[in-house]
Amino acid sequence: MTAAATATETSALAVRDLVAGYGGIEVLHGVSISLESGQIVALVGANGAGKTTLLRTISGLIPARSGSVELFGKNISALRSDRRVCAGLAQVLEGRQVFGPLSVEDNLRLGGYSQPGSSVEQLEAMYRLFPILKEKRLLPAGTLSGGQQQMLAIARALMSRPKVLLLDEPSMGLAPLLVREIFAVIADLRATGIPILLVEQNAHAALSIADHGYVLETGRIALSDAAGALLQDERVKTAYLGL
Amino acid sequence: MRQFARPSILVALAICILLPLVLPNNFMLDIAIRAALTAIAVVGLNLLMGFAGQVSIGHAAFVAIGSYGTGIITARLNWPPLVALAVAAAGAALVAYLVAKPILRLKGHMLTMATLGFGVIVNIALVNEVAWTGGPDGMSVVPLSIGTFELTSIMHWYVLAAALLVLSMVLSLNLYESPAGRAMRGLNSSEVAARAMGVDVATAKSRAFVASAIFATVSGSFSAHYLGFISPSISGFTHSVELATMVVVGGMASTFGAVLGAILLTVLPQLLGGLHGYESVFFGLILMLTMIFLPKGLVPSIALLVSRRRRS
Amino acid sequence: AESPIKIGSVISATGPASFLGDPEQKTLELYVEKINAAGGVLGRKLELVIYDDASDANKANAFARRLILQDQVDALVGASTTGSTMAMIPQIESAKIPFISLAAASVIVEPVKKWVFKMPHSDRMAAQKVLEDMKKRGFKSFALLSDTGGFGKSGRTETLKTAAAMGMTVADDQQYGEKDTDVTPQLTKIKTSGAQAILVFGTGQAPAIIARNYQQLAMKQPLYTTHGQASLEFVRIAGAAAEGIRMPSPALLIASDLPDSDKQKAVSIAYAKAYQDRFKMDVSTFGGYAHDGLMMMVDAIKRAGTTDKEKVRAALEATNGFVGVSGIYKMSPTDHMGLDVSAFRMVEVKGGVFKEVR
Amino acid sequence: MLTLNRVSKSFGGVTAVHDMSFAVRKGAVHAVIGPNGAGKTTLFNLISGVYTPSSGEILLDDERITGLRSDELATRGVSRTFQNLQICMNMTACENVMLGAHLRSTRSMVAGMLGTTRKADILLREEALQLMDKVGVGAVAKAQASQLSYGLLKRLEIARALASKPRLLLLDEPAAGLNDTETAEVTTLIRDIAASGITVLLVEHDMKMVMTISDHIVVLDYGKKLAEGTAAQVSQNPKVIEAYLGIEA
Amino acid sequence: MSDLSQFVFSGLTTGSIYALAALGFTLIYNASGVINFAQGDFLMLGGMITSASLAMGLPMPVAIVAALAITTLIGVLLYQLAIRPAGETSVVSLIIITIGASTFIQGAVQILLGKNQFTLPSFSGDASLQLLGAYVLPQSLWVIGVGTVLVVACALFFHFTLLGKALLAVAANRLAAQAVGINSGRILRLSFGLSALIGAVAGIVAAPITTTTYDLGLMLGLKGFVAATLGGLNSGVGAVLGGLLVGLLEALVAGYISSAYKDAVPFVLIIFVLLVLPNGLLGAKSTERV
Ligand SMILES: Nc1ncnc2c1ncn2[C@@H]1O[C@H](COP(=O)(O)OP(=O)(O)OP(=O)(O)O)[C@@H](O)[C@H]1O
Ligand SMILES: Nc1ncnc2c1ncn2[C@@H]1O[C@H](COP(=O)(O)OP(=O)(O)OP(=O)(O)O)[C@@H](O)[C@H]1O
Ligand SMILES: [Mg+2]
Ligand SMILES: [Mg+2]
Repeated sequence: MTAAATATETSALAVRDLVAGYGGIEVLHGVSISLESGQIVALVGANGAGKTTLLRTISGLIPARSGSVELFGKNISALRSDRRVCAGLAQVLEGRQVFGPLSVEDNLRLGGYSQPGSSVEQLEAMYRLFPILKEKRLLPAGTLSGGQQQMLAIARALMSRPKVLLLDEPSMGLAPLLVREIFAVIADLRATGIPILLVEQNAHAALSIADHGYVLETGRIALSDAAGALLQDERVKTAYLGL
Repeated sequence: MRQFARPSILVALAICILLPLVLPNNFMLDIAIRAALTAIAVVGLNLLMGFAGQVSIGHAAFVAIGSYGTGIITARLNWPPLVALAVAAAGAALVAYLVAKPILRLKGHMLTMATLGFGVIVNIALVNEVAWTGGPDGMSVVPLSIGTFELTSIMHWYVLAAALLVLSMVLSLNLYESPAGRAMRGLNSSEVAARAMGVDVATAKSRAFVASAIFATVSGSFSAHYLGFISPSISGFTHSVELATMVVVGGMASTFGAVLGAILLTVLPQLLGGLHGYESVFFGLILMLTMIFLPKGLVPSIALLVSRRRRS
Repeated sequence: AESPIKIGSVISATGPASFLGDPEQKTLELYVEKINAAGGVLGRKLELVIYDDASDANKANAFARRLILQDQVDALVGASTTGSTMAMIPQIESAKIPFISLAAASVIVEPVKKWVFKMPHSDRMAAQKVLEDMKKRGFKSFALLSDTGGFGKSGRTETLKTAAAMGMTVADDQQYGEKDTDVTPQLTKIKTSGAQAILVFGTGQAPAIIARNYQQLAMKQPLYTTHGQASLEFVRIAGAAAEGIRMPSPALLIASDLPDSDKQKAVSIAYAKAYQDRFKMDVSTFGGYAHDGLMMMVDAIKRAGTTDKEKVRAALEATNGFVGVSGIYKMSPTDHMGLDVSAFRMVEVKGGVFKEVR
Repeated sequence: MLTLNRVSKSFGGVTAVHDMSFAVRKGAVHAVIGPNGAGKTTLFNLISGVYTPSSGEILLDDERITGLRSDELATRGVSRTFQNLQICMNMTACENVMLGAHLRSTRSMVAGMLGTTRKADILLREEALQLMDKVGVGAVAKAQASQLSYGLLKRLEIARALASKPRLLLLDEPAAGLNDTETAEVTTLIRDIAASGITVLLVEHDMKMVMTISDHIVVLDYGKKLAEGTAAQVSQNPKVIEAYLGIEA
Repeated sequence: MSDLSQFVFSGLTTGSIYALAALGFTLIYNASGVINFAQGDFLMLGGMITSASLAMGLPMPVAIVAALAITTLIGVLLYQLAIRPAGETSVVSLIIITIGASTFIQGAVQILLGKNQFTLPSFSGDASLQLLGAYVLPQSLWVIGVGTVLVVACALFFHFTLLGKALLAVAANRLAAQAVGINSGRILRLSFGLSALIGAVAGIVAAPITTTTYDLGLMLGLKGFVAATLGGLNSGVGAVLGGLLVGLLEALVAGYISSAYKDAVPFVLIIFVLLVLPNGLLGAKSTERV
């Protein structure tokens, strides 16, 4: 374990010994990760490893059975998900999860639900980022194509001007051009100091942009290292990079 | 599930056989018969609601078609009861088939609303066609006779009802694990997927509808003979809702659940019978508590709890 | 002490017919208590076993079995509606238990069923009483407005028959649902139908609404209802609209106005007082039927000197001159109701109370 | 084997697919690529009968199949997976795959009730398990579908589509949600499928996969055909690079 | 002619009552997808509590406020004590809970307030007005007026406020709603409270016409459900159209066709309407894509 694995007082997000699951099934068996300001941390793992579960537990959508989540040194384990969003934690959900019957614009405005008021400029910013959304802004989000919905999901999360961003497979279903664009946006966000926890199946791209990386295997952190080092790791190469 | 189904049917059979030995009096047996006859309709409704996911709150109409079919045919035409029953079931199947095609194109609550309408229409017809049905005051029905043998003893009735119930459970359990049953359950969750796999969704739905109508008529016909009297309230909205509630309380798509739901909701009013004015309060409370603590319905929720207990 | 005499009852305490069942249940409970306080019957206490069928005939059927098979009652009084009564009859007949129904329709006792008796005046008698009164006032045609429930349906049939027999024209024949909250369309039709009077045949809450609709439409044809509305609650709900409405009713409603010579006066006043004292609400004729049913059953048991079912039944059938709040009963092997049209008084709402039309 | 003839589909004002014509050769892997919202999924929905074309015709082995329902197409050997997962969440993973074999089983409800389908069902189950092993979800066969992670569901859909033993298989973004190693597995799988004689039509944004297995590629943009050809041809096409691949490709 | 206008006014009045009942359905449906079978009982509670308060000697305005407050509280409690504890479960299970709640509420009212029929004094007297040859009660105008105000308010709420959108979002995707920071519990509580409030208002303005008993909710709930479904379930304006249509059909069928079948004929027509417009009059088409 390297230094980044151990959370410090100043960590933007510190997860300690998180245990969570569904019903009778325990999926996460004590996961600890940390995220520093201005850092991108990539989380990779096979299908069913528990990445989505981890992100959802951090954002409070799934109750943690034990362990803690700290946001900028403040323990938020007891907060409901909406309080966590208010505290600056935003998430792009896996599988898009747009509000199908609502218009694209309403979807975006709801993204800013926790920060009422400032949303107009932010809305314009999102439309600049994804012009297609502006074109479709009055249509029900459910009629968008898969990739367009993914853009909407990302834009919706950004609407709340998050202080920490959790991304669950943001590039899924996006055309290659847009994938690059998304990664550029992620890098830009880091530049503005927003720390990002990135779950990506496109592990190569994720680790290339990330500062630090974790490998999750069946609910446990199997590896934690600088992203560059992980890219060179033989186990990572065979299991996740298809090499 | 299949490995599970066979022994479980044996258990059900054993319970049916042992029950009369432990029940203290004929009244309890009477309740058991009522519950069993109702359960047949609920097992049938479960095919439509639990398997195929098409919620109907007009299903009592088919029970009524069974009851009145038998009642009217035996009384007015003097046909033997079993023939009357067959004719009633065939008639109900035909009605169901004709109604199914247009109605089942509707989805979700729209379908529910259409089935409600169907039920109301049948109810109003039964109330208003006094010459045939005896109107709101109902009509009496001759006792069941098979050949020259007249079923009057309560024990005979018990055997008949239990046998019919077990039979209907076997049919339902078999269907669950068959391609036709899977098709129904599949379209319940995703019609698009089922269609893409070659399921003719409209036909599958209307088959489920017709089958459940037949179960309901059989239940209705035998009940009519057993009770000796029928009134339009069996086709009423409340009764339809009651049947649907039995399915949900027992657990959608669970055959044993359907039976348990029927038993629970038949016995409960009897248990609450002496509460003078407090019946509805307790009935409502019990209904709510059941769904709050066993939200998936009795059987699935309990199965889940047991499996969890076992794992931990 | 000896085991109590068990009286079973199935009452529509809830559901659409609760306006019948509620006073019936209250009356039964009150009088069983009174009788027991006075020493019971044949030296034994009475025990009332009562179930609520929620106005559903199928439930009544189930509870009848329960009363017979489990509670093993000695006699049955009650079943608020004709539907419930009819649902109970097959079982009661085969179990051979004396049974007094509190429901109205003629079918209950026509044809006569060995074990079944009933208290209320038949719908046919109500129709006769009303049509006679119309005739007396010189009306030749009337409009019929009946509900689609049991009471209304069978009342409609009987009224149509009676009208034909009496040579009256039915200018319009409309129906409404028991739970309807607006009957102006039907009344609008009736208004221009040429009918000289209107008869509303129904029970429950709707007739009060009909009275108000009638007033709303500024209708002029005299309005009749039936003994289904013979209660002060009807007058209270219909308010000013009830004024002038006529209906056939048992003596109970006008008890204090009765001449002292009237045999029913004492018993009616006593019942009304007992009921009002206990429950702080107006007495209704429905409760009156329950009173008469219970008292007649007790009377028969006393006369039989036993609870032997056949003997009680025979005593019931031999009832002659039993004075109840609803009439003076005379049963016979061919008549298990024991009342004739004379048991009805024609009353009219005047100044918010019932007055007999003489 | 599949021919599209000037097929169009519009939703209100939007024309999602415009005058589309192309042909798919038997036994080959054809890919359809294009920017988001280009109309690829809509095209699949038209071919598989989820939507009816606004105009144009679709031929399957010279038979006009325009306007047929999905289930009618399934009987003609067309099977597919979905970009927006369409898994039957109320069933187990294995049952989902067995549902895929629906057309090959006795579908009569009476037979089902009488239990005469049991024997055949056991074989079907065996087959399903094998297929699930093949796509890598064998371990979760008994689990309720609602409990599976996204990537597993994605693969489960492939197994289900294969269970119908189709002649034409439509895969909508089969690699979405899979990592590079898993994608490589699926790539091999698709190759095997094609080798077994099943024609594959593929929508995918993972260019590595598309370029390595496609015999033929159609590029869509704004509902129209932008280019068509082999992987090499398409990836060199400047219009394709500009609209879709980006400069670095 | 005056017959026709009488039928129309009669239909509009009952229709407005149905519409008000339906409006509450759409509120809860929009936030949760649940059909609230206790909706009719909210109307009943409004009428019953007001008349019970009047009987206790409270002045009319106080009685009305009390009824509104208590009914709203009951709506909130229904969510808090019965719907919420059931957790993430299927819509049908929740519907069964509302059926249980309805039975419970009726049972409790019957015990606490009795089974008698009650009525409220008309707000503006009982003298009927003559409009277009029809006799119309002033109370009918109250019902129609209140209905109009409420439906406009609902439409504005859903179209122009973020809170209204949040309500829809919770129904569309509970998980995503939570992920964007919507407190779904609060939203659902709000929707139950609001629909109880609307129900109570409706019950109070309608009571002078319909009169009220503890089981009035059964009939009004049923008609409200029919109206709401006919309107498309998710649209307040649709609910109102549905309500008016049902009311008018009933009145016209009773007047012109058959009063015995007046409850059946509208159902036949409504089923035909649904066959032509499977999403109801103003229901949104499904936007699910595959
Ligand atoms: N609703 C659920 N109920 C029960 N088990 C679940 C549920 N959702 C997920 N699981 C199980 O939890 C484990 C972790 O799932 P999770 O979705 O977190 O995986 P993941 O790493 O995100 O996978 P993928 O790459 O496929 O998205 C899996 O084994 C899965 O089967
Ligand atoms: N039902 C519909 N109603 C309105 N517009 C629709 C509908 N279905 C598709 N569209 C529009 O048609 C266009 C094509 O959508 P489609 O889903 O086919 O794109 P795609 O090529 O599959 O994109 P992606 O790669 O993002 O999945 C999109 O702009 C979409 O908004
Ligand atoms: Mg995941
Ligand atoms: Mg697509």
